[in-house]
Amino acid sequence: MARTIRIQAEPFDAAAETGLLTKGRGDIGAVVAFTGLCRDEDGRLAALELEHYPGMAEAEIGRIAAQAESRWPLLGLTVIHRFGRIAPGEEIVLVLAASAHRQAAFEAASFLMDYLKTRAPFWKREHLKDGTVGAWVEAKEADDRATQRWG
Amino acid sequence: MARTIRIQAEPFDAAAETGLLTKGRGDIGAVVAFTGLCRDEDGRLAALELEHYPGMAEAEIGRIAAQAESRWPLLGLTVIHRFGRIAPGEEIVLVLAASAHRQAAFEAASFLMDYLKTRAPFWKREHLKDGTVGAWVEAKEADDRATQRWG
Amino acid sequence: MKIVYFAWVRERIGKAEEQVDVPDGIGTVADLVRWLKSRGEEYQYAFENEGIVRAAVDHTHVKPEASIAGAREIAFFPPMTGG
Amino acid sequence: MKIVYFAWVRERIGKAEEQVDVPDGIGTVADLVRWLKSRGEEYQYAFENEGIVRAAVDHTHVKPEASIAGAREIAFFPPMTGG
Repeated sequence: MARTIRIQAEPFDAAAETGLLTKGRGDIGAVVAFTGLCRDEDGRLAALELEHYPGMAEAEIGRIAAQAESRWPLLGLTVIHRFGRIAPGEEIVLVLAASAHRQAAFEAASFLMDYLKTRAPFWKREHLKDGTVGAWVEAKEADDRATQRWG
Repeated sequence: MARTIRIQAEPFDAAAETGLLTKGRGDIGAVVAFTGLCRDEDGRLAALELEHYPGMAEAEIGRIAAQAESRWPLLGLTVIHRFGRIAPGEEIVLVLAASAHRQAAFEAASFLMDYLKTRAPFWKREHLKDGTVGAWVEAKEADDRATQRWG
Repeated sequence: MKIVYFAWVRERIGKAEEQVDVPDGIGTVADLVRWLKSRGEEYQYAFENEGIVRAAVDHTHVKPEASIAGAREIAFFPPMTGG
Repeated sequence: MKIVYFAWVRERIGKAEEQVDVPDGIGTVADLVRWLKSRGEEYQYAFENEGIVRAAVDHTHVKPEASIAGAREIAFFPPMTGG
């Protein structure tokens, strides 16, 4: 199975990544692409700063991806997570899940996002429009609950 | 809310459609893109032929989209469904759902696909590699069950 | 009244659409199906299992007991397989 | 043994990483946290609510009772907010 995991500062190209998964294949019937974007929080935010743990980020996302592959009949999986300073409207994370049928692709992508939120070693800090450095974003209980539903 | 519904013979450009939804916005945190592709059914298939009911297809997808908008806090919604002859590996359908948070985007896209499968007036017929015209694709009970879970 | 047919319903009946003058007393979709079946073998074949064929009145899905009064266009087709 | 810190744990301790010689008897992550807290106020501040700070041993999430024997790199950080 085609599996791509990348941690990078640069923007990504979702269409090109999708093409890499599907090109020349006749067995893929469904691709779910999740893109996470930086919100401006009602105009308050100048940027998000994403810190990560190099080495562990790749390893942990690899373990999450392996779990997804063991739970669903996937034909391709791509996870790209950016770090560094990201402005509102810019993309933070891309998850692609390809399968013969839609249900597996939807569930795997949703599973991956829940686990990325709560298990991947990334931390977000707000930079505000007024020039000050805001707070570290707090982990949400809702994300923990979302992760727990996968058992 | 930005809502686009198109029924067309031509291929679509998922990246361009996503850009139309998200460009210049700071309130969208999540975009789920579902792409449905034509499978070759283990090499058996030369193409799928998609027949549709012009007029009703647009109307019915509009009703499905309105339901999704009333159930989830969406910030953008795009449905493009192709008709005509579609070769294996080619795209058949695109659903984009944009929201502030991922759960709404995932659920709305999944809901839309279940309803498109069982309510949108499209019919698929197989054209086989040996040159013969195969059977009309039969509706799957699994798709009806998937639709019923939305209540 | 215009009637349109799709997919294998269209193929069995042998036409994509037709204008019909529906006799008095045909009030519902189910009545219309019964009347169409009286018109020939091709209709009997298309509607041989009435539970399978779906109907729409003026671009909206309806049940067999739906009224056809005032309808401009009635459609018959197999279960949908879009998406 | 190398210890690395991230996000506000890093800020409170005032460094991103350090090499430490852990005394005998420090067998688990919880032992290590207790020992680090004995080294100064900045550590007490970082670990003031021990239940919140997460740990990883050699790039794998672990619980406080996990052994640190043979570990090359131990990390402490707040709950993750990726994705």
